[in-house]
Amino acid sequence: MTMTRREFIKSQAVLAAAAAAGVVLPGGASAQAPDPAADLGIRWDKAPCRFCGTGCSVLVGVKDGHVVASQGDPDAPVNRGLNCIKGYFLPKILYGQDRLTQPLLRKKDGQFHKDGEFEAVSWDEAFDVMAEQWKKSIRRSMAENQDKTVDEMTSRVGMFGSGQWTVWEGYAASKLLKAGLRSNNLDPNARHCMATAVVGFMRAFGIDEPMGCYDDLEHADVFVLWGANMAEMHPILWSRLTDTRLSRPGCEVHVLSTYEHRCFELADNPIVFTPQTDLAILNYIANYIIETKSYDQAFIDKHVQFETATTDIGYGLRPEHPLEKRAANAGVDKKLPSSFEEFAKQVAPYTLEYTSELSGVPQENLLRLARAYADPNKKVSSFWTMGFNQHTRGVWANNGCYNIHLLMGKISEPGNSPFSLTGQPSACGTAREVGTFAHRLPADLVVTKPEHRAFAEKIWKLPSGTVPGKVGYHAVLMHRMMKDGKLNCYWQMCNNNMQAAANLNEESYPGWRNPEVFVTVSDPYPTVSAQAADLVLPTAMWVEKEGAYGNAERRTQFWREQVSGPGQSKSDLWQIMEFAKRFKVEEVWPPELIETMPKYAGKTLYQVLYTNGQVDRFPFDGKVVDDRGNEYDNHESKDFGYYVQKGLFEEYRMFNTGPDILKRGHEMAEFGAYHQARGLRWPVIDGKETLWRFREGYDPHVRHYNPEVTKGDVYFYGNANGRANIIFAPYEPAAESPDAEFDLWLCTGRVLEHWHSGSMTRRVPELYRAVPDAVIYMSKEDAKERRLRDGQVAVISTRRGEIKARVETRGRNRPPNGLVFVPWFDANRLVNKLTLDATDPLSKETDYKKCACKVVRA
Amino acid sequence: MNAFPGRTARAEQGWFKAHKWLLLRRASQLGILVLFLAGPLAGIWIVTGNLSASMTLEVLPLTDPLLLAQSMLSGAWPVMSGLIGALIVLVFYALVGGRVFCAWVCPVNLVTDLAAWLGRRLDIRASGRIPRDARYWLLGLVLLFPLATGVIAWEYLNPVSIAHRGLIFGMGWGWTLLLAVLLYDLFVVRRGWCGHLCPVGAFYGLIGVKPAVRVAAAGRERCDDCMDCFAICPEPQVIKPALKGAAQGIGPLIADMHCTNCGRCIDVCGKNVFGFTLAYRRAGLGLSEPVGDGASAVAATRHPVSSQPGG
Amino acid sequence: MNPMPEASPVEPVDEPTDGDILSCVVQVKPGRGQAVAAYLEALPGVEVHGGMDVDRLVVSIEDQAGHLAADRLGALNLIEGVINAILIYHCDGRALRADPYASPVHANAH
Amino acid sequence: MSTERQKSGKTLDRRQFIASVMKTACGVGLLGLGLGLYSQGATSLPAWAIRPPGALPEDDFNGACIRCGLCVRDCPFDMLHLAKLGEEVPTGTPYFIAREAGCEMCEDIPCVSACPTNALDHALTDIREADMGLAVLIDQESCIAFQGLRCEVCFNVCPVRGEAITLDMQHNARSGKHARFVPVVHSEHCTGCGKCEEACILDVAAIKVLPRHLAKGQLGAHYRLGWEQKREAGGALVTPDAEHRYNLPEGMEYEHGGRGLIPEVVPGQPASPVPDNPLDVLNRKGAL
Repeated sequence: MTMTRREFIKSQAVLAAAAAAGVVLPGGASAQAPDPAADLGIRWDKAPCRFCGTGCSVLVGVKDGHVVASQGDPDAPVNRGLNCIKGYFLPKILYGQDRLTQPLLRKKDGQFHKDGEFEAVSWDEAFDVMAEQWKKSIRRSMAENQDKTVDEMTSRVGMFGSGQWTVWEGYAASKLLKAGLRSNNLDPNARHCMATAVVGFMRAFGIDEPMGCYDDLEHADVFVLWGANMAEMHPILWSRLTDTRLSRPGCEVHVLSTYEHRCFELADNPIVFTPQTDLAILNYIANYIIETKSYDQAFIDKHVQFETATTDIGYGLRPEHPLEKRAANAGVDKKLPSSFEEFAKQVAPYTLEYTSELSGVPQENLLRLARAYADPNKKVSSFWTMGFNQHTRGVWANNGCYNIHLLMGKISEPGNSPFSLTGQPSACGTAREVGTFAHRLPADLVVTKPEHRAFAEKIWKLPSGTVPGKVGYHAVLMHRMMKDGKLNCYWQMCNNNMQAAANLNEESYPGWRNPEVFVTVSDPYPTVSAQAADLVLPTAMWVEKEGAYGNAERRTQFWREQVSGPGQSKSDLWQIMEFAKRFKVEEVWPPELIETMPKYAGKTLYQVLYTNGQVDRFPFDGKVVDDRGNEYDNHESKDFGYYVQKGLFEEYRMFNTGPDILKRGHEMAEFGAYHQARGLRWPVIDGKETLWRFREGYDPHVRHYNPEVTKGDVYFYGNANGRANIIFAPYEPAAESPDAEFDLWLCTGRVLEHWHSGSMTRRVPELYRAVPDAVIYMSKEDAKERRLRDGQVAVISTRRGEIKARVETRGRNRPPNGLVFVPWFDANRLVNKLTLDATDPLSKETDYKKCACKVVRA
Repeated sequence: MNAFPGRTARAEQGWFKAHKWLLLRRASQLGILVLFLAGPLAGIWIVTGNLSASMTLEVLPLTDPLLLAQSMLSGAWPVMSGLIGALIVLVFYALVGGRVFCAWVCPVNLVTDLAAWLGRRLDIRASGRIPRDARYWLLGLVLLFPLATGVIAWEYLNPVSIAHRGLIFGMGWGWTLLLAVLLYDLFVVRRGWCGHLCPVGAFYGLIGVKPAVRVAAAGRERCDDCMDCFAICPEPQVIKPALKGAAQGIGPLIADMHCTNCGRCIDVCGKNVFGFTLAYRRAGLGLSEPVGDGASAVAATRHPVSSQPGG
Repeated sequence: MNPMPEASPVEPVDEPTDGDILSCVVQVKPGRGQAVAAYLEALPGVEVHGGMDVDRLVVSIEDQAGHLAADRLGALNLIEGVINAILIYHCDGRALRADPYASPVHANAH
Repeated sequence: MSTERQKSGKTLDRRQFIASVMKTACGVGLLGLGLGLYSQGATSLPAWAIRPPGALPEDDFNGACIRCGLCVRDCPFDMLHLAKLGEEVPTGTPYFIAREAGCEMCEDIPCVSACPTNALDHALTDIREADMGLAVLIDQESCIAFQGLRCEVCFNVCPVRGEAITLDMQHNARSGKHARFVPVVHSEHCTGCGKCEEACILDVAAIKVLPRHLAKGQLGAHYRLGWEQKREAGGALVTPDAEHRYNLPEGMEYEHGGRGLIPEVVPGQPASPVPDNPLDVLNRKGAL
C-alpha cells in the first residue's frame, strides 16, 4: 500500500503514542512499528544491582560490547523501575580508568620477592608461582596433620571470600578449599556483616535466614529500626517504608541509633541511646510486656521454649588480652533451659527508670516504644543491620528482638516480622546459603557434624573423611594467624579486607606483609588490599560474567554475561577452577585417603571436583541464548567446555532440594527458572515461592513437619520440637569505652553515595564530587570544645592508630555529644587503623560501632 | 646616524653611569611585580591583591586613592583598612613626588618606555599633537562617572589596573589594551598615553605638587646643549625652565609637577648637569622654591647659587 | 493576482495538506474510555486510534484552518472525564510542506 | 605694563587656549560617551556568574568594587575568580561559578573581611544571612529524585540542610508502593552558595543558582496563606467555631476539623479510610 509522506508521518506519530501508552493498536498499523530499542542497537537484559542487599533489578543496555546504559527494571517487584544514586551509575563502575587488565606479581630481578615491585606476568606464571607457594604450605600442613584425626587437622592455606561473590563462585571455592585442599580456612567478608544474624537465627529457630519478606513493608503498622540507617543503606526499602508511613493511618516509625542519621527525618519516636545499652532496652521491653501481661500466652505455650545464655563471654580478642583473661566463660555459647517465670525474673531488673538512666533515653520515648510492641492489634516489623550485628553482644541483641516478637506472637505473618536486613547483595545467597563460612557446608550443614560431612562427601563423590571436621579460621583469626605465621597462603576475592578489617596497624598489615605469608588478591581495581598483596589477579566484575545473587528477602536473582572483561581479566569462578588444575590429588591428600577411591589417583583437583559427572553434566554450545533470541558469551563455559554455572548450581541444589536431604527448608527452583523470572524467594516448592516461613498456608514445610498443625498456625520446624527459643541475656559493657584520655565513642559505617571501600563508587566522577572524602561527623559543642571549626582538618586517634580528616558539624549525621561517626569508604583515610578488633565471641563478628577515640586540631 | 640619547654619557662615563637610574627604576617596577606574584606563583604570600588595593604581610593596607575616590563617589563608604591604605599612599607620594608612581611603580610605563625606545630606535616620528591637559579632563570625567551613573566605568578600560591585575590574576584580552597604548605611543602621539591622556598620572601629579624629592639642573652652566635630556624625557617641557631659566632667574629646580622623577635626564647627561635633591638639603643650599610654578612661571628675582651636582 | 481567500474559520477544510500533525496519549477516568473517545472523534481534525478499553486513548490531531492542533491538545484537558493529555509526537507542517509531492513512501520501505 | 606684542600674544594665547580647551573637552566628551555606553553593557552580570557573599546589589557593587582581588586571595578554597577583560562579567570584579565550585560558607567569612571598600558589605557577620542568589530546581524532568530515585545529593551537601532545602516525601503514584523524596528549596534560608549545583550528579545540573530577582515570584500584597498565618500567629485569627453536633446513625461519628464522617470502626480494618493529614490525601492519586 502506498502512503503519502504525510500519512507515513502520521502513522509514526500514532505508533509513538501507542508505544508510550503501552496500547496495542488494532489493524496493521502497528505491524511495521520499529521497536524503539532495536533501532538504537542496544540490547537490554536484566541483572540485580551490584551493590546492597536490597536486590533492586536493573536492565543493562549493551551496544558493541560496551555497557552504554542502564534503567531501573520497571517490572521488578522490589524496586519497580527505581534505583538509588549508586544504581543510577551502574554503567560507569565497569570503566574506571585504572582497571586492572593483567596479573601483577611482586618481583625483584625476575623472581618473586616479597618486597619486589609489581610487574605484569601471564596467568600461567601467576598461577605457577602461587601454586608453588600453596603446595609448600600444604606440604607443611600435611606433615603436621600426620597423626591427627579428621576432627583435629588444621591447614596453613586459606581463602577470604565475599558476600559479593556469585552463588556458584562461593560453591566452587567451598569445594576447592574444604574438599580439594582439605582446609576449612574459608571465610567470607559476610563474617563482618551477617555472621551475628546467622548465629542469632540458629540459636532461636535452628535455621538461617529471615522468616518475613519485603511485603512486610506494606503491611506493618509500626516500624522499629534498631541500628539500621535504612534511608542510606537500603534506600529503596526506605522509600517503601516511607510510603506506608505516609499512607497508612496510625502508622508509627521508631528509630533507635547511637547518633541521629537520615532516618530520623521520618522518626515519630526518635531514640538516641548510649552505645551497647540497646541490650538493656530490649530487656526492658520484654519486662514491660510481661508486667502488663500483654504477651500472647497461647502462642508461648504452643510455640516457644525458654533458655538463658551463658554470660561474661569475653570479647573475642587474643587469648592473652587482659579482657579475655578476665572473662569467666570466654567464647562459651552454651544455653541452659529456663522457664517463663525464670525469664520474667531475669528481665525484672530492667525497669523503665534503670533503663532510661543507663541508656540516656527519656522515659516517655522508651514507654512509647514498649507500648507499640505490646499493643496486640498493632502489627510490628523490626528492622536491623550493622547496629545489632557489628556488636560485641550482637547475637544477644538479635535474640533480644526475637524474644519480644515471640512473647507477642508477632512473627511469620504479613506486617509482623523481626527482619534482619542484609548488607551485601549476596551475603544470603552465597555466604550463608552456600555456606562459605569456616564452620559451614551448604544448606545450613556444619563441618563439625560427621553425618553432615558424610552427606557432602556423598554428593561430591569424594572418599569419606576428606572434609576436615575442625572449624577453620574466621576472618579476624585469619589476620592474627598470618601475623603469627600459622596461615601462610591467603587468597582474597571480591572484597577489600585490608581496608575493611579492624585494627589495621596491629593485625591486618603486619599479617599481610609477614614474609612467611603469600597473599593473592583478585579484584577489578587496584585497591588498598592490592597494594598490600603479593599477587594481584585482574577480575571480571558484575555483568562481565554470568552470576547469581541472593538478596535479603531470600530472592535469588540470575543474570547473564553481557560484556566481556577488559584485557586478560577473568571471573573469580574461572580463577578458582583454573587454579584447581595446578594440584594433583597426591599433593594434597594423604595416600590412605586416595586408596579408598583409587579412580582419583593421578587426577587433578579440577578433574575430581569439577568434572565429576555432575558439574560437567550440561553441554555448552558456545553461546547462551535468551527467549528473545539475543546471544550472550560465557567465558568460563567456553574455556572449560561445559555449561559450568548450570552444572555447579544443579549440584548445589542436591544439598537443598531432593528427597533425602538432611535439612529441609532451603529448596530452590531449577537453573532455567531463574533466568525467566526477576528472582524467586525460596523455599521454592513445585515452582511456588514462599513469602512467610513457619506459617501454615504460606510455608508447605509446616504441614510436612507437623501434619496436624491447625490452619494458619506456626511451627518452627528449624528446631526438633517445633518451638522457637526465647533466650535471656543481660546487659554487658562494651569492650572499650571512652575514658579520660580517649573521651569520645567512635562509630564507623557507610554513606548513601559510596559502596563499602569506595573502590567502585569513588571511580565514578559524579559520586566522587558529591562525597569526595571521609569526614568526622561531630556535634557542634564537641567541636567547639576542641576549638575545631566546621571544615577544619582534625586528627582522630585511638590506642591503635590515627588519621586526619575534616570536621563536619552541619552534615547528614548529627552525633550526640560524646560520639563521632567516620565513614570507611575513603582509601586515603583508613578509619580501620583506629577500630578495635573485638568481636562477638559467639559469631566472631567485629564490633565496628564502638571504640574509644579522641579528636584534636591538626 | 641613529645617535641615541645618552651615547655621549655612555662613552665618557661608562655604561653603568648612563643607565643607573633606569636600572633602579626597572628594579623597582619589576620588584613590586615580583612581590605581588610571589604569592600566586611560589606560594610565598608577602603582598596580596594588586595595585588597586593590597595587603602586605596582613598588616599594611595600601589602596589606590583615585580608585577609592571613585568608589566613595559612587556612594560606597570605605572600610577603615581601605581608608588607611589610601592615606598612606597619599602621604608617601606627596613626599616622594606624585608621578613617582608613573616612573617607579606603574606597569604601563614599561610599555610606554618601550614605545618611546622603539620610536627612537626605528626613528618613527609620532607627529600627532594633542594638548597635554587632556588628562585632567579625563580625570574629571573619571571622577564624574561614579557620581553620575554609580558605576566605576573607568575601570573597564583603565590599562594601569587591567595590566597589573592581568599579570597577577590573568590577562584575558587585557593585552590588547596594552598593545593599543604601545601603538598609540609609537605611531600617533609621542608619549601619547603617559604624557597626555592618563588620568591616573594626572591624579598622582596633583598629589605630588610639593614633593620633597626633586631633580635639579644644578650644573646647568656645564650644559653643552647636546639635547640628550630633551630626547629622553617623557615630559620634555619641564626641563626648559630649569635648564635654561638661569637668565630669567628661574632656579635650577625642575618644579613642574609633571616630572616623574624618573632620573633618565641624570643618566644621559654627559656633563652631570642634573641630580636629585632632597628638600632639607635644598633649604640648606638656599635653593628657595620658585614662587609660582607650573607652565606659565613668572620670573622671580633670586640670586643664582652655585651648587654641586645632586645626590 | 489576489491572494487565495482565507478559508472561513467555520467549515473545516478536508484533508489539509500543510497543517501540523501531533499525536498524544489522553488519560481518562476509569471506565470513561469509550464515552470520551466518542466525544473526541466528533471534534474536527481529531482521530482516536485505540486504547479505549484501558482508559488511555491514542489520539492524533491535525491542524484545521482556524484550529491549531496544539490549541486542540490544550482543549482536551478541559473535557469532562479527561485527566490529562500528554503530547507524544509533533511534526511541523512546514517540514511536510517542504516536499509535499515527494514520492509516496511504501509501507515497508526500510 | 606688558608690551603690545606680549598683550597680543596673550590674547592670541587666550583664544588659542580656549580653542584647545574646547577641542580637548569635546574629544574627552566623545571618549566618555563611548566609555559610558560600554560600561552600561558591561555591567549586566550573566546569571551563571555569582558574586561573593555580602556583595552589594549589582550596580552598587560595580560602583564600590575597586577590583583589587583581595577577596580572591583570602578565599581559603580558591573558588573566586577576577573577571578578565573580554569575559562577560564586568572586568576585574570577583565572581564564582557554582557548577565549578560553590562557596564553602566559611563561618568567619574571610572574603568580606578582606574587602577594603565595603563592596562586600562588612555588615554581613552571619554567613547564613548571605544572599548570593537563590537555588532553583529548574529541570524537574531530568532530576532523578523527582522520578522517585533515591538521590538527594543536593540535600546532603547543603551547608544549611534542613532549612534552605528540605525533602518533601510524596507517594509515588507510578510505582504504587514507594515514596518520592523531592528536594524543595526555601528562599528565606537559601544563601545561593551553589554547593547543590556543584554536586548535582546529572551531566547538566538540574538545580541552579539564579539571581534572586530572576528566581523569585511575589505573592499579591492583597492575599495571605491562611495556614501560614495561623502558624505564625500561633492560633486562629478568628475565634474558632463552637462545638458542632450532628444527627448521625448509630455507630457513626463525625470529626469536625479532622476526618469528617467516621464509620464505626470495623475490627481489623484501619479506623478510617481517610488519613488524618489532609495533605496525604491530596498528594495521592487514590483511586483515580
